[in-house]
Amino acid sequence: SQAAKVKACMVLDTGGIDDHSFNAGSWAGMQSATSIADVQYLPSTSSADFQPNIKKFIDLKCQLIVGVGFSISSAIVAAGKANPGVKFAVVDDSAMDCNADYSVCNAVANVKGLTFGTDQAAFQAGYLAAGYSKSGIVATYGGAPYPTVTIFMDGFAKGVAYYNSAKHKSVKVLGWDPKNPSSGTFVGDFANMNKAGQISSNFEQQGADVIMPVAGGLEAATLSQSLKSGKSVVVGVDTDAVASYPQYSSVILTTVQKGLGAAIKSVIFDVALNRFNNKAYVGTLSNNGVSIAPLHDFASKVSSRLQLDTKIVGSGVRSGKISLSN
Amino acid sequence: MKKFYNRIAETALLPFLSVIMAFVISGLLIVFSDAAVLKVIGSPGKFIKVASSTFMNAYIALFQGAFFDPHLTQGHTLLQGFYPLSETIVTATPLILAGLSVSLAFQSGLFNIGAQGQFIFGAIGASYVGFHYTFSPVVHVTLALLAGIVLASLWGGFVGLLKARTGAHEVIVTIMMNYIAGFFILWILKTKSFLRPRRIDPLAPNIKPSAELPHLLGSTMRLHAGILIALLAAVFVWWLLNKTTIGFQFRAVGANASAAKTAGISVGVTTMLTMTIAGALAGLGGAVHVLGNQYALTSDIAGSFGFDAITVALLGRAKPRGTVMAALLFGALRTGGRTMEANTSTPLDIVLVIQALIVLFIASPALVRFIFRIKNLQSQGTLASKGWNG
Amino acid sequence: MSLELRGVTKTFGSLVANDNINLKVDDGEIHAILGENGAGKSTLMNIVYGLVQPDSGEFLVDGNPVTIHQPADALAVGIGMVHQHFMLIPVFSVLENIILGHEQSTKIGSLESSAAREKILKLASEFGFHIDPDAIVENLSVGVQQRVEILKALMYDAKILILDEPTAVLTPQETDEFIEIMKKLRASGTAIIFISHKLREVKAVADKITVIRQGKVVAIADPKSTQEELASLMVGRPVNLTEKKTIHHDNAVVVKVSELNIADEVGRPLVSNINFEIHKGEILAIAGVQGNGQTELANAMVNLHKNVHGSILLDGQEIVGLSVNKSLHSGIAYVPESRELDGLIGKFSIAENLILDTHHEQPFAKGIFMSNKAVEEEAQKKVVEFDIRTQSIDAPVSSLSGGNKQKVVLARELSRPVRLVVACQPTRGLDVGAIEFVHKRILEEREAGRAVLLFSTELDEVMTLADRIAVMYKGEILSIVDASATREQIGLLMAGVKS
Amino acid sequence: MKKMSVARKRTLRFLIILGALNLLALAKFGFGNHSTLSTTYGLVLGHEWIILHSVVVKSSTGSTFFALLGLLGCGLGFLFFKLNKTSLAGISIASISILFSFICWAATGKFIPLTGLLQGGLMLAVPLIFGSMSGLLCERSGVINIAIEGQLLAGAFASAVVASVTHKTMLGLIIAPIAGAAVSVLLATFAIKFGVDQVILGFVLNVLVYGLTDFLYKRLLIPYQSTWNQAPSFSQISIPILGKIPIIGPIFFDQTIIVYLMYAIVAAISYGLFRTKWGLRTRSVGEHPEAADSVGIDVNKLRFRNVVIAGLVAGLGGAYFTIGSVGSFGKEMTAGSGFIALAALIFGKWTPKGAILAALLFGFADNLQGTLSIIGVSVPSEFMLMVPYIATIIAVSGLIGRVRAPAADGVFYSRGESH
Ligand SMILES: Nc1ncnc2c1ncn2[C@@H]1O[C@H](COP(=O)(O)OP(=O)(O)OP(=O)(O)O)[C@@H](O)[C@H]1O
Ligand SMILES: Nc1ncnc2c1ncn2[C@@H]1O[C@H](COP(=O)(O)OP(=O)(O)OP(=O)(O)O)[C@@H](O)[C@H]1O
Ligand SMILES: [Mg+2]
Ligand SMILES: [Mg+2]
Repeated sequence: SQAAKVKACMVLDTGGIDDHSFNAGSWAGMQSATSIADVQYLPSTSSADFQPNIKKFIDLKCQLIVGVGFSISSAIVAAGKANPGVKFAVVDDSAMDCNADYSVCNAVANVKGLTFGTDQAAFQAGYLAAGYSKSGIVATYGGAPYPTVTIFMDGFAKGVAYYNSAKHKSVKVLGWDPKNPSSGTFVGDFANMNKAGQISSNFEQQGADVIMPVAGGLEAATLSQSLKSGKSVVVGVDTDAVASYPQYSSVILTTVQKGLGAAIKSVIFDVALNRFNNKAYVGTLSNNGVSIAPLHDFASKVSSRLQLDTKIVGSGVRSGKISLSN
Repeated sequence: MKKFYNRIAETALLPFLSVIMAFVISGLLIVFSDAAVLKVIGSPGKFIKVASSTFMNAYIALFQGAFFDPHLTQGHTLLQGFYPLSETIVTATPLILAGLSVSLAFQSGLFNIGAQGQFIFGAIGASYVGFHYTFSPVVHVTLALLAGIVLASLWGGFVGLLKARTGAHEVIVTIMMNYIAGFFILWILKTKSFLRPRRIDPLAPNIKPSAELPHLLGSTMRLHAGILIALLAAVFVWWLLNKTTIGFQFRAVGANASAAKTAGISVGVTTMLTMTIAGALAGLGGAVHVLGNQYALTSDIAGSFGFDAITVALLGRAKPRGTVMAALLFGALRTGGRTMEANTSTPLDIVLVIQALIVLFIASPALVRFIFRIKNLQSQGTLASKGWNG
Repeated sequence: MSLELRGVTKTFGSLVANDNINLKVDDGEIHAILGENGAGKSTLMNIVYGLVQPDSGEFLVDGNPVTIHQPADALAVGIGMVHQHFMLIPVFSVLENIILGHEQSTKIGSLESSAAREKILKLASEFGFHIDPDAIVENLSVGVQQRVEILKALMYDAKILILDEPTAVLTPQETDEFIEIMKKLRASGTAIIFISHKLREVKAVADKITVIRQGKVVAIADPKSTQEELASLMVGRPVNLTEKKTIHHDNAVVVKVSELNIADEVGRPLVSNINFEIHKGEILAIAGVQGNGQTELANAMVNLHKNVHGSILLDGQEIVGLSVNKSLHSGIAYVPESRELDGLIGKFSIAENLILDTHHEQPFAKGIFMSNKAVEEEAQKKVVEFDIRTQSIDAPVSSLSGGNKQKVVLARELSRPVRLVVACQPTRGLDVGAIEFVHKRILEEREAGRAVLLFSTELDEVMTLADRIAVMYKGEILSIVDASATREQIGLLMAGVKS
Repeated sequence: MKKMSVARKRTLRFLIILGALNLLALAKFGFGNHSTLSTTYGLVLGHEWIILHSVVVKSSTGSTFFALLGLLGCGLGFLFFKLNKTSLAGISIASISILFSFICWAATGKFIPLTGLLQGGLMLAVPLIFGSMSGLLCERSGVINIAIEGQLLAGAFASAVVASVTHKTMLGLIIAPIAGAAVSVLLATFAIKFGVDQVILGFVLNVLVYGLTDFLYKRLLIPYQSTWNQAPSFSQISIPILGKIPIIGPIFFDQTIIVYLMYAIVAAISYGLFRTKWGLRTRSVGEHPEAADSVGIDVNKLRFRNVVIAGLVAGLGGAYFTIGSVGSFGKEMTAGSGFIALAALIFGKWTPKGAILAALLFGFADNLQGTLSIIGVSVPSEFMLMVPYIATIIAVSGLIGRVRAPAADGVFYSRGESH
């Protein structure tokens, strides 16, 4: 029989377990490791819950405590320093321990930061979307203007721009302009389906035929709108939308995947096999930490030329030939 | 002496029975939504066993998580067992302050749904002074608290001004202002002055250590001086309402605005002042929350404190002492709910149900009287709000 | 139809409002019920009408027992009632008010009211009313509203009609007309129970008088008894119905009101072109039927009303535009029309109510700190001085009886330095004893050289106290007459007839 | 001038502000607009008959035109004001003109789908209209309803669960009103039978429904999503002929069954409240319960019934969130609509027409905000998101001021205990 299982615990961000985004994705990673780990999570209703939730898990003798979201990072770092015997990881933050004026930041021995260059995959998706669009207009919107949200929108818009310069086209992006990052189209929260559906419909009226919602569960509203109107297709985010919403597979072009699950699973394995390290993990196209999902239903609808080009763009980003920084 | 106990028993009976009923009903909900219980629902013997253990485990965990957990004493001092109690108080602290805000407004005949927004502005003010400036500890804390109070009282006072000048109903205005405050903090956290150096996450820098509220029981417990501030604020509200001319005017306008006006009290000024002080109290809640244990401002800093505060004030019948007690109860439920969820995977959202039921039962002594067939059940006089025409 | 009540008892807590009352009203009889305030008249009638449940007692209609649990039961056996407090919905039209509860619908479910409209017009002309069925009730004068109430009761062929103080808001002329209507109804076989404080009316119309005191029937009196006899039956002791007054002549003008206009929120005029003066030691009474702008004028005197233009000079100083607080402190004592709504804070203690106006001043407060001791001392003093009957100065004011509530208001308002007393309906709803007290206080203020502006709808009160009488009609002062004017003269003015 | 009432002053002040704004618009958006680009207004949305595909106006010309029209509106308003008549028409023209003058400027070189903008406004207003109708029914009967949010949420939850389990949207549509009514039964029982303060009660019921749905959602809907929370949803039905009318058709007659039901309910309530026996009685118990009682109306029974009906209406509105659009339920997905609906009711002064207009105004502001952010107005998105809420505050404090609810709204009635 096997050795005793690792006890791995996760403190969620305020979005909750059903956010169809980083909480859900991270938790899926935890669950995929149940062969070697006992897993458990606690939700947070606000940032005030972070510290007590972490403390609870320390009391419950968790060996690995994973925190989701950048805002839990400092609480995890503090807990890490106070509890050297416990391993910690943070999703979406590099989890550095900084001095008072944030001029010097160091990693903590038992804390691992997991971050994701989602803009790389979104870039690829933007390229694909621009190539797929027949109207020459694509769109993206967010739930609320958080950096973890806008990074998707940014990559997407840059991917479109790259397509334009490469193919001498002028595909437009609605909802986000990398040059003017203070404005953009947002629902205002991650709960208002009605508004999200309406925003999608507004995009369609402006002629957009590819829409990327970066709004957790509100994705469903856009999928539903697309399916009903038949005027657009959707680029999902985080986890393969075809898996989460099989009923909408006919309008899911692809998904900008964030490999949360795999990253977390590997941290759990590291702890189980006693090879945990605090080296920051950055998910990129190169290490498959971020990627675009298979085209599923659209494999036959997207020209093989575009499919190939998209792959080439991916390798360009991977190798650094294509830079996203401007 | 005997009389004294009798009186306590009489006045405590209604709240006690209400709490019991709320727990029983929520317990049934916990039991009948549990997969393990539903599986054995066919065989009565097993069912009773599984159901009762589900019920008991949930509530034992709730209690342990809120007051005293013997597991925590293993290898530590007995005091560590009371860690949950410290957490309960920490959670209750901002609730007390925000609850006082709603209570004070209630006493003056206003329904302040805006504690949420006021809380946010208090947090913003305290955070900014806390991370941006450097002072000696006592001065720094004081200034940070003051900054929060001032911002929030302006935000709250604006509602009073609108009501006094234009008659706009405070319920609508405060609901709208909460949304606006929510978007405002989102925006301000992305401005240069609030971003951490070289970061883009909407997360303000930690406040300087000199602005932190001191811990009361050493570093292992999070109990901080905020509770003293909250209790002081409760005493202040009591004093203000009962011992000062301002409080006299508040209560007069709250009890009968038209008579107050006839006797020469300016209802408009009173309304503005009430909302200003109410704003200050909720803002102090936000400030204490930041300086006490959050240290960094986040966009969800207010959580649901501003809304819970309303339930707290209703349960506390808008009296300072009642508000403190109600906030402690809610703090206990929230804190205990965490352990309940961690130990028994009962979603802690059940706490909301318990809270709602308690308030509901306390507000309707007639029902409790009817259920328990108690004729002379004492009720402390239920709270009455003013309708739209008030 | 005849109605008999047997052994009706009703208690409110420890208060026995009706104590084993027996009453018999015969076919075609006008049966008056007389009793001072709080005697239990309305309670008894509300019981008959099913609005209040008795503790015990039974009803017989034409000798047969009936059960009445709710108004619908009373209506079913043919009992109609005109309530002391209007049971009209202000925002409804006359027609809507009258058909409410008896609606007819068309096949598609909409209201069918043409039959009702016809019947209203027919009934109205029968009794000589002028009523527009589509007028909104809140825009009607109270006299007309009273007619709507009566029409409501007549519409559905009440055989027994209960009239609870129907004449309280009518002018003397309207009252006379009303008495004629009652007689007509009697002639058509309707039994009427008529409640009133006004002894003249009762004597004029009643066939039989039942006197109730403290919930008990104390006498069945003959309408031929004198007013004094009836009054002492009501009160239980001999009463002196007229006050003595000594005429003062002092020329100094205390208040001079000129060209005063008051408008409502949307700018419609409520009160126009008011001019009058009050001298030292003079009582000017403003008479008139309720709702002719008296409330607004009274409010304007202390700047409780917003849209006021014109001038009010108090000892030569303009007070229009001051705050309420400043107005009060410039030397005006203000007794509002409704002591429950505007005069007192029911939840507050007697002591607190006594300092509502001065709570922020020495000795009750230093800065913002209030001194409980000073507040209590003041209360102790005032309770004695004004004979406020209470167990404790800390008792909530709502626990006091009406008369004692009014004493609290008076005690507070007269505790400041006063040059002008504005008293609005100061004895409304009070019993004879309390009325005596209030009148005495008002006359004392006059003796002390203060100007008094008295608003009253009670003609008797006005005639008794005033040195001069101004009659208001539709927002204007029609005329200012001497105290020697006759009831008839004033009555005509109240009805808007300028001689 | 001197003898002006508060309300008239407010009107005048409003006219002056509007005039100034229109002048500003004329200067900034009209003459100050040197762009040579045009703004395109799209008029076609779906499959309606096409008369005019779109209207193209030169941005500066459009802005100038609308600003001038707005000034005309102000003038008209002032004229009526002087004549002591209502200036509402003038004010409306002036307000709408400012808006369009702004849009012409902001959307320079862009496309504004006018029909879609209006249709979207309606769609966002649908739950608000349902909610405010629920509030209307309760408050006209004298029971304050703060629990609209809870009623909507209960309806949304129940319809999603039932439609998921049975795979039948129709069953979801039937259960939603029942769930809303269940909340109402609590409201009615505690308010009418036990005399609990209605503001407190409504608030607490919202907390209760939030708690219950959150709890059950986590306990059942998330773990067993495929059975419990994967509901089918209704699709739009275009009404023959009506749906083809340009502009009007796609806005009003290409909707789901829930929206059509809403039209029916709104019509029934507007008619019923003012034209039927039920309506007369309902209004009477909301204004003066003693009077209603004295003519034999069972006040509390009628109140109880109306509160339950109100629950049915709001519950149905809740279904719009789930089976009316995406199918599945999301935690706290009503996102405060119940409170906005309440505000609309008060803003609309407790009349069906007013409440609907207020709801539409909010919906429109919300959608305009979305549309402007899409075409790229360089205002921080957070401030754009505030627009509908700020608009509500301005409207409530600038336009309507003190409100007058039904006289007995929130007042417990028990025979013989009052007065
Ligand atoms: N609902 C009630 N609860 C408690 N006490 C009541 C109630 N209604 C009446 N009373 C009391 O019962 C007594 C009789 O009141 P009632 O209204 O019958 O007097 P009335 O003779 O009609 O007086 P008035 O001449 O002022 O109309 C009064 O003391 C009154 O305060
Ligand atoms: N609605 C009520 N509820 C409870 N008690 C009441 C109510 N109305 C009156 N009372 C009580 O009934 C008693 C008589 O009240 P009421 O106002 O009728 O007095 P009154 O006989 O008119 O006296 P006064 O001569 O001072 O006016 C008081 O003690 C009062 O507390
Ligand atoms: Mg009395
Ligand atoms: Mg009476």
